[in-house]
Amino acid sequence: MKVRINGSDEIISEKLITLQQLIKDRGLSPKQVVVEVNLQIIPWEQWPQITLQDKDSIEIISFVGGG
Amino acid sequence: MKVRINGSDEIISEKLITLQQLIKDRGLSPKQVVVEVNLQIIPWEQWPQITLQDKDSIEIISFVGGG
Amino acid sequence: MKVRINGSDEIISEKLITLQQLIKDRGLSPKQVVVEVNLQIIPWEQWPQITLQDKDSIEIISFVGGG
Amino acid sequence: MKVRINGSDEIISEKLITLQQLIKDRGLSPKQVVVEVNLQIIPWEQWPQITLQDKDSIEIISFVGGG
Amino acid sequence: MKEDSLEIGGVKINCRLFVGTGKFPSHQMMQEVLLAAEAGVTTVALRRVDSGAKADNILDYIPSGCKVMINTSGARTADEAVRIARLARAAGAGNWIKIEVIADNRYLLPDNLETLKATETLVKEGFVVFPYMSPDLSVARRLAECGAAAVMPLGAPIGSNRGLKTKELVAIMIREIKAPIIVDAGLGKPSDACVCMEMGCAAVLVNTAIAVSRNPVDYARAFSQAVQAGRLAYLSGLAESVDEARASSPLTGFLHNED
Amino acid sequence: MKEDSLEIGGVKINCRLFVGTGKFPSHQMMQEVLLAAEAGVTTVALRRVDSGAKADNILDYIPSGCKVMINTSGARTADEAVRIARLARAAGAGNWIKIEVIADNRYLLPDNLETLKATETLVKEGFVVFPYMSPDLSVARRLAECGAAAVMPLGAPIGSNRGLKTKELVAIMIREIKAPIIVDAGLGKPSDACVCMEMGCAAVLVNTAIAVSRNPVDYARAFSQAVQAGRLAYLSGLAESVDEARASSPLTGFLHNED
Amino acid sequence: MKEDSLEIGGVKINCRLFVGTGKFPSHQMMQEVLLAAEAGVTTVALRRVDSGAKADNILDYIPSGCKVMINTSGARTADEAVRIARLARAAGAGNWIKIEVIADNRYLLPDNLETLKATETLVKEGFVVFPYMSPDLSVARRLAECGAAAVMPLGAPIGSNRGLKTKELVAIMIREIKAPIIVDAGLGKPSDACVCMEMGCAAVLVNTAIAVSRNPVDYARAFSQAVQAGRLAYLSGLAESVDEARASSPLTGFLHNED
Amino acid sequence: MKEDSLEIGGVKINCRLFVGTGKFPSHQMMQEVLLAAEAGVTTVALRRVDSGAKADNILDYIPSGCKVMINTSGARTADEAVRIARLARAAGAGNWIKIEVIADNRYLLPDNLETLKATETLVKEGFVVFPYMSPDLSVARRLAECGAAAVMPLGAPIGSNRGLKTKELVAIMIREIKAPIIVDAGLGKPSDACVCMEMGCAAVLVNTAIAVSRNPVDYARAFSQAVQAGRLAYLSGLAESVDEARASSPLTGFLHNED
Repeated sequence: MKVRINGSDEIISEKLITLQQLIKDRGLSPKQVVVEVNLQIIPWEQWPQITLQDKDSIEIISFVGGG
Repeated sequence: MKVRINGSDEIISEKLITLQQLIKDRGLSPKQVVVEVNLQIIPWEQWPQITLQDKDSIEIISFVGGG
Repeated sequence: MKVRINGSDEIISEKLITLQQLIKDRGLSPKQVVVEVNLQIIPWEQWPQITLQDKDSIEIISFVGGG
Repeated sequence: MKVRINGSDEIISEKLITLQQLIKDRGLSPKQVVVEVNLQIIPWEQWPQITLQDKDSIEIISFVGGG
Repeated sequence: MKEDSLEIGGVKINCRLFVGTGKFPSHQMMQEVLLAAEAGVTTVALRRVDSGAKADNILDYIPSGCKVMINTSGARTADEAVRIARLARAAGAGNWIKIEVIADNRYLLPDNLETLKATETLVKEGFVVFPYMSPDLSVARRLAECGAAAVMPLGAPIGSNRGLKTKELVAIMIREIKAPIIVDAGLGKPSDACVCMEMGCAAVLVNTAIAVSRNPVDYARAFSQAVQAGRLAYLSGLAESVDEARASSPLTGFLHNED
Repeated sequence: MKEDSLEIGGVKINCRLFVGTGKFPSHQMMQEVLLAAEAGVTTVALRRVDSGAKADNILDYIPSGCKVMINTSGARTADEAVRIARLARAAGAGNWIKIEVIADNRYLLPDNLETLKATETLVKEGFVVFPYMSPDLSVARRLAECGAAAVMPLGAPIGSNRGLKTKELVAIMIREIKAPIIVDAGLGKPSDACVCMEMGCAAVLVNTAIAVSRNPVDYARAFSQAVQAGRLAYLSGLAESVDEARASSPLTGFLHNED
Repeated sequence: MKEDSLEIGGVKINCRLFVGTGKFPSHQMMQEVLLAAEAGVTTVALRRVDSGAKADNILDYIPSGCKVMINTSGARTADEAVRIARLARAAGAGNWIKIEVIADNRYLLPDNLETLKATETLVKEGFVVFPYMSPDLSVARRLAECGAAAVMPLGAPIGSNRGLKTKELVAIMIREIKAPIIVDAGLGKPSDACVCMEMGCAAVLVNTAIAVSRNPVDYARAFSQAVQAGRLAYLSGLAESVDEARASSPLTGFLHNED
Repeated sequence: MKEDSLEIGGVKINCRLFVGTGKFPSHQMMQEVLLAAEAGVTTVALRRVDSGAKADNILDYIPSGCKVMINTSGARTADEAVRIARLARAAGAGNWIKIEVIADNRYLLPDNLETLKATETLVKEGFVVFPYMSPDLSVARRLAECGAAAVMPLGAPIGSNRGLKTKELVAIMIREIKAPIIVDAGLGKPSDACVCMEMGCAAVLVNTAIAVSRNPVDYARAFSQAVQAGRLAYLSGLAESVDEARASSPLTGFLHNED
């Protein structure tokens, strides 16, 4: 399955993977990031229910210092 | 007949008056002004053919110093 | 007797007058002023001993606001 | 004979040398320089008559660009 | 000066120095600075994150009582700015947004038209919007009319530390616009901030000058004092200047016998 | 900033804002201002008095801990200044003297040569001398060499509130002269004082701007804060400015799929 | 400097001083001024006329070789500006238009958004368009992209004679925009115009400062010389400044025996 | 402008731009520059010469009609300056002397006191004396009183090209001193010279900015035009500036039917 994460394409071997799992695999915590799938913001409560589809475009964002 | 000239209403007694005449009556020369009737610019060659209608809106404009 | 006080001449009727008396007559207190006689500064302790002479030049100065 | 020229000491072998000669030896032309001997300015007409003495202090100056 | 506190979007802000969080060597340093400055408001940005290297969240270092404003830096269009604002709110960062839409890479100057578009949209969505803009009365008036919480003209290019180079235009905005005017970007010295406040700015936003200082904490404190000084002077009424001198001491009739 | 206190003539001065006492509506108001400003030093002048109308002595209103400096205003020559200084000391006002010798009636500009002469004489007589002067490195150097406690160049004509119009020359004096440089005269706004301190002035002396303010006490407090801010910024090291912009927020790789 | 002539809309303009025709006591005086300045371009406005009192046409007083540009003063919206432009062209005044859309009554500042709209429309209709605008890089870029013949940022409010108060923003526009940058409004002294040209402006437009001068003809000539001076300096490359001194005369080894 | 020519020491000077001869790559280039600038006065220095390498005399390259003034650069005291002046006169360079006494090595600032001493001596000896000085009204007044032909305050340190950084003090000197005021040193751009002339300076002296230019001849011509422009503006009376705008075009009653 091919998805676009933060603007770059990635191949995901798993047939079934939830957003929850994806974030966890990357060592990220819900406290720390906000996730957008196909321009839809997904509240972290829903991450377990969301399974990635081929061609999904995902943004994983967090806060940094800025002026 | 009531027409609007340069933004103010005026009563014109004559039944038939051409643009040519109107300008002449005001002591203005074609060289010096440009005339707009109901937002249409009327070249001075056509002034003799244009007769004013009730409710016409006329702008008579000329050049002045400006920065 | 003619003396110069703060730059203007004054006639003093008394034959004998001390600096002490002069200051007192003007309603000034030692705390508040410093006195110069003929360019000599006179400490207030000496005022009672100093008697004015004809042509003495006296400056009576005090403090005021200044930048 | 030891003379001071433009601030530095120089030994001159000749017993008798005129200012005229000194300037000539240095390839300088009267047009171009002004000479001071022991703080006295010497007009070039007098150069032939002036013979250097031991310990004379000589300044040879010319014009340069300046602001 | 209690009674002088600034109120924006229903929030009472006690300090008129806003401090950005960019470029600090550490979250700890940034926190010390915000505390030393008693910053009333701070700004934070968003960025893509790929792995959990840096586990801690910058928001956890913002002192309580320092209001957080998310800036949309990175946005090149109104749409991108709007999208960032929504992400920020969804992430629980609240609804205060500094709109920063930049299309110019050398001077990082804001795009006033896209900024206006983003402001209109976000105000309608209930955000408290602080547009960063190039000083222009006609755009400032539109921003205020469409509900911007404040208008933030630049003093000089971001990070340039050049000071208030747009004084003439900002002064006109202060006089003509009802919304608070907050100078953002370019202020390099406390005296620059003091000048802004003396003119009647509601606040100033400073980041680079403090973050890259040899002593960020002291430099921030200096900015904070200067902002207070400028505000107090503004409220007291500035002394007007004259061409010639006016004696502050008695000059007459002293020691000159001719007098 | 305890360790930063200024020491002049063996006296430790905690506040680098000096405030003159001229032009105040009342001694009480002047006192409130000196307290609000926490002024480290104040100036007082002398004048002939003919009768005891005003019985109270201005010196009684100077807060303890505010060092008094007598200025020689009214003097037109070195001799007159010297004479005033001696009178002041005899009157128990101490030995701190601000030399002000003025020959110009329109701009009240100091006479540098007479000022230098008076300084040489009074230093020899044991006074702590603060010459008010027109900024000139060659004269400033002589003043310092002959023992002036500090050198006090003007920022602009007395009472003009025009600000630091002599920045270039004062900056050179600060760099080249070891004695403390104190800008005196012409400062109208707290930001003017802040700029002086950021440059490295040891202190500033303000009078007219405060005395004629609508709110002298608040305006004095504003000056005091601005002086602290400027000093702290100077000690921290000023941010240097650059021509172009430097991003204070992440601008790259965000929401642009082409990235 | 023949080869340096400015070419706009296919017209070769020999003098980079543009002079407006407003506020002159008479058409004759205006004509003398245009001749003395050798103005490359002049501006004229339109106004309603009710009776033929003043029979002569100002256009008859414009020297041949001085290009006429009609300004849309009086317009408050893009539509009104467009309408005025069309009237002007119909009246035989040509197709050079200065777009002036003003919504602010106190400072007469231009409305950048309406100005941009009018520019887009008039360029499409074949006019040679000179938009008067508030300096803002993002709007200037759009004006240039949509075909403005030049971009004309203000130096200060119209008629204020305050000089180039927008230097920072104008300098950035010159560096970033390909279209000619012409400073319009606010220039009061020839030195102001000289500064603009030294920076790289293509031209400057002056009216009030000259028209209200005690000696309009001489003052115009002075502006003309200053514009030439500034342009020539720009082409020669400006001298860069340094902090310290650099001797222009030999300082060493002269009269000092120790040397 | 014939009637406006400057007369000093009985000599009529037609151009108010004075140009120094230091730092030029060649005498030929210097000559071209003096011709292009139509310089009214030029300066030349003295130096020890040990051998006749460079056989030609710089004086031979000064255009006729350009008055030569010898400067005393290198002098550290009044005595040295006097000695140089006498040498110059003995060498047939005439009796016009620019007194330059410098004790400061970093900023090359003049020593006002030694300069005053040298002026007094040389005036008595019949020289036409032009003292270069640090702007100070009290010293300027003494220089004028003792017979200086003009007073030459610095604009900024020699060779710094920083412009007129001493504007406030120079403006006061112009107003208070009868002798011609000539700004010398520090002017870097033609606009700097234009500002000096607009203020009422009698002339300006420029060297480094021209000599180190990429195009000395054009840059000199630009300075010359700017000096003429500034002078003409001064004679015409400068336009005074106002805070708000004043329309230069008709704004009323046009196209707005409500009018």
